[in-house]
Amino acid sequence: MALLRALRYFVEEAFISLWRSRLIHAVSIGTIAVSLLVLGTFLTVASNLHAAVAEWSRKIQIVLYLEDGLEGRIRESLERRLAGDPAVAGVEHVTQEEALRRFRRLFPDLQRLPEDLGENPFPASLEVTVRADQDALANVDRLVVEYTQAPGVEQVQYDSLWIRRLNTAIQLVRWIGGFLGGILVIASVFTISNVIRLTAYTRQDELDIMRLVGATRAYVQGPFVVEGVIQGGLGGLAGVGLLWLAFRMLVGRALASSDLLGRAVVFLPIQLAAAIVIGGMVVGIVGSLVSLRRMPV
Amino acid sequence: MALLRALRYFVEEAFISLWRSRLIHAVSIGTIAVSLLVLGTFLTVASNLHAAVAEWSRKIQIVLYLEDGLEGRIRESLERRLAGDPAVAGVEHVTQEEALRRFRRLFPDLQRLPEDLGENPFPASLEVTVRADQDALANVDRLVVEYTQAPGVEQVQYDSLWIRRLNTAIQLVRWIGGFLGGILVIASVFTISNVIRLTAYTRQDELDIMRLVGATRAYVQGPFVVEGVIQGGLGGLAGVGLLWLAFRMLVGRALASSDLLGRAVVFLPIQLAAAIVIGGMVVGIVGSLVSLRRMPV
Amino acid sequence: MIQAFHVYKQYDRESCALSDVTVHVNKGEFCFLTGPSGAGKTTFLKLVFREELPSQGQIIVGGRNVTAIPDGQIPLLRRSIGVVFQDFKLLKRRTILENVAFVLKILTVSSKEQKRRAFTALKSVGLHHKMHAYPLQLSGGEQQRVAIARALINDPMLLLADEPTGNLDPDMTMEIMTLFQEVNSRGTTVLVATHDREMIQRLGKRVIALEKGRVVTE
Amino acid sequence: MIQAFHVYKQYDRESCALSDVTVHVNKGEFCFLTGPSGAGKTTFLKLVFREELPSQGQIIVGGRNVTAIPDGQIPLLRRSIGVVFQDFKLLKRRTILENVAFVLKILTVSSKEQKRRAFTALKSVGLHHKMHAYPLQLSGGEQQRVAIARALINDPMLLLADEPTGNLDPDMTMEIMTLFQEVNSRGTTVLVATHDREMIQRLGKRVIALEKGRVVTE
Ligand SMILES: Nc1ncnc2c1ncn2[C@@H]1O[C@H](COP(=O)(O)OP(=O)(O)OP(=O)(O)O)[C@@H](O)[C@H]1O
Ligand SMILES: Nc1ncnc2c1ncn2[C@@H]1O[C@H](COP(=O)(O)OP(=O)(O)OP(=O)(O)O)[C@@H](O)[C@H]1O
Ligand SMILES: [Mg+2]
Ligand SMILES: [Mg+2]
Repeated sequence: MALLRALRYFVEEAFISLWRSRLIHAVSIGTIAVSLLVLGTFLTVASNLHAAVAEWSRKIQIVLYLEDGLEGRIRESLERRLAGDPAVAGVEHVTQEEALRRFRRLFPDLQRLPEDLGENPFPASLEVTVRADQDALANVDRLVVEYTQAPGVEQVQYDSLWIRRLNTAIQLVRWIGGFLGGILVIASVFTISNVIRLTAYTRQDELDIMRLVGATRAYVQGPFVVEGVIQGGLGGLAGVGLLWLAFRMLVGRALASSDLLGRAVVFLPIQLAAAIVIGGMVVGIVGSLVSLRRMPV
Repeated sequence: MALLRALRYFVEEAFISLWRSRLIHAVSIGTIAVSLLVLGTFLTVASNLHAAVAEWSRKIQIVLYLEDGLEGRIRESLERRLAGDPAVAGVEHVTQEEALRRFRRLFPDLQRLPEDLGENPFPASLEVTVRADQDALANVDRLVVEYTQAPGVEQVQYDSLWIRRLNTAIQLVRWIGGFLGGILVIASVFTISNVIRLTAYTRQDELDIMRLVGATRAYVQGPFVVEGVIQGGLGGLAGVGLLWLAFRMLVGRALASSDLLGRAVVFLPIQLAAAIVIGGMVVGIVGSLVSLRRMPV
Repeated sequence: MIQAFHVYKQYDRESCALSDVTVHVNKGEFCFLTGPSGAGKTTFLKLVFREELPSQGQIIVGGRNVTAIPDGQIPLLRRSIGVVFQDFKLLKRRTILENVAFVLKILTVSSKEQKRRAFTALKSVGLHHKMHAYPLQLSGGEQQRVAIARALINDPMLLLADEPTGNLDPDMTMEIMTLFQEVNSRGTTVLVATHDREMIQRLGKRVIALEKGRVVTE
Repeated sequence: MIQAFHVYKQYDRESCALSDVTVHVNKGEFCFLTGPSGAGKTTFLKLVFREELPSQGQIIVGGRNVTAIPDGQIPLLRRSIGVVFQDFKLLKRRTILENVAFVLKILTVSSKEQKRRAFTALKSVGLHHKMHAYPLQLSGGEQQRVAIARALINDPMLLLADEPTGNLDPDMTMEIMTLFQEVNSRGTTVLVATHDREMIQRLGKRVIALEKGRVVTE
């Protein structure tokens, strides 16, 4: 009963304090929200990039263009040889007609161009998918050299340089993301304990008076801890909410429908979003306890 | 004289206040520093990406692989026709020997492979650079179709899909950067005015007393403005300093020497770094004036 | 109730706020603590409810040695003592009813009971009609009376009042003294620090006089 | 020096802190303002140095109509008035020397001159030996004397003292009154709000008595 009353008092006091200096708390919750928003943005980008890269890696392709009018037998032996290579994940035969169809699908504006030229200009090809593992790039190099001179192969085309550049870019994003992410988690803890310290500081007189009329330390500090939890939680909610809004307005609309990134862009999984909010609350508790640590008796 | 004394008083008081509650101010300067650090990180990434993209755009290439043993006359007429095209920025003839040399340069591990195969497997080619303007991608498509059937051309290779993907990625980085950058500038203003408001709030009694013994509004507020400037400036300096350290430790070491990004990664130009610090100070002034606006007489 | 043995209190090197103070106040007694400004009256009261620790000596309050009780028990000690602070020490952001009720709130008394008793206490000092005002909306004397009401609300075993009538007019002063005597007659030990010679003379109670930190008359 | 015409002050709907107060205090006069707790003494003083504006009526101080002066001139008015606040209003984070010197600092007097005069002012209230202490390290009476020293340091044309001896012993009270009379004889108009009947009788100056916001005797 007494414990319940004390708890009710903590919550009431926390809300009174939040309401009485609502401007300052709005600003502080905003600051926390922005920190968590930035963190959330990176998590979103990172999770999407990670998925996209996984997808793209699965698509590293070498295209073997075949000589015109190649015998089916030779083509089949090529296919068999490729399929037997441990580095190869799959082989697909693209006929001249299929190549033309693809061209028409990709460039609707130029629909009639091939016909104007009078003849199907696209060669048949074998599209080789390389297994997405650590040696993928080395394997691409080896395969290219190996099949450039193979019977029936006119020309080998591959994506190696772009893939290298992309890998560099991804590595860069990971480094920056990790760096900023780490700093921002620290910044959030900083911000909350900062605000609570200042809140306690603005009420130092009151806290002294409470102790002098016989309030226990726990009783004096309780409302601050609850206030920290509420601030952290609201900041986290606001951050995730803003992130979701921004996602819908900017990224979602522009990219969700197109598949230029290789796949649909998705929001943070619900668990991660919840983790941000709960993380905010935990940080609130820790921040308030840290800031109240050195209170005298 | 009187003005000088007042100014000296402002600076003294500001430093006394900074020193008296140095912990709180360290935390607040830290918060500002982190905000500006994040902003600076984005500026660094953006300026580097921008430069890299400019560089890469200049390198959009179409490679026309030539038939083996093609007559020089036909090759030259092809070169002339290409050079006359308004979309073409340049044409370079790569001989079979040159192609082999390049391969050896790019893949030192595979030095001896071509020789093992007994014959130079690489065809001669014409490397066509497309003018880097808005229509670059459309021009690439047109040129590919136009020259696929040209006499003497065996095969046309081009980077279109990767370029599209890259462009999407760049657009994405710009959106996210602009979005986060905007929010973080606001967050910095928020943070500083927040801290100054709280500082003023913790000293409300004092400010009231000063006014009651005859201090003018300007005299009471002066130290806070100076405090804001110092906080903002220190925050900015710390942010830029941290950014520089991080740059040296993470990005600089790993990427400065390699040219996988297409060019060396560079730090913010000195003007932009100075702008961050000065921006911090301006934000400090604005933040302090905003937070002191509603003080009574 | 209060037994102080050879108590010294030194805030800084140069001077001694209290030197070799030995004082006994019996249970149920009503006595005055007097002396010129800076004599050490407030310091002595601070030692009694353990706001400060003596530099030397022992103080026993209600059978507890306050110089040696553990931190966790300090709130219990303070709850059994009502204090009227010289500078009132009211919570600026709470109404005076809440200020007075706060002493009961930390005892987790039900909020209805809190209000009832706080109202009664405010009524006894004539301020029930202002119960929803905040301290800064009151005159100096009114604030002082709120501090008095708060000190009395929980029927303390010991009442320490530091210059409780410095901001009150003579009539109100007598009313408050009558109130203190009533409380005293119900068993509370009362110790009042004051400069008001007229009041001391009129009540004719025991007087402990301090001067420069030493007891000069008992 | 002070001319108040039909002044009303209403903080809230229900009650009137001052009603129809018409008071004249001549230049060079020394007079007391008295009345029970909550009578409106502090409110009247607040109106004189423009901490508050009257709800109705006009107040002329030193020839200036303080109900109508522009915001920018308020500091000038306040600099010509020395005030001893009922709750002292000392800057907690400055030493008492700095507190007293602050009045000169805002006039951009040189810091050497500031120190010299602040020291003299503290000496006149007997606190020069504590000049490097902070207000919270002083006893109540000592803080009150610092507030008095601050009010006097700039030779104000008008001295307003709100219960300036509420925390002082009778001897110190007389010392302070002697100081006020000295200042008065040098041309400063003095208005002291107090409950201390003995002091009023002993000095035999003019008394303005308030009760429930109205002037009852002049
Ligand atoms: N926190 C402190 N730090 C340093 N000195 C202090 C502190 N508190 C009090 N003193 C000094 O101790 C002495 C006694 O102070 P105390 O407050 O006990 O006096 P007092 O008898 O209550 O005086 P008054 O009647 O003026 O209130 C004074 O000289 C005062 O300056
Ligand atoms: N800021 C305020 N808001 C509302 N009411 C106020 C405010 N200040 C004073 N009052 C009320 O106005 C009345 C007069 O107050 P004032 O402080 O002038 O009294 P006083 O004569 O100085 O009394 P004391 O001797 O107790 O100091 C009181 O009833 C008080 O409650
Ligand atoms: Mg005292
Ligand atoms: Mg008053």
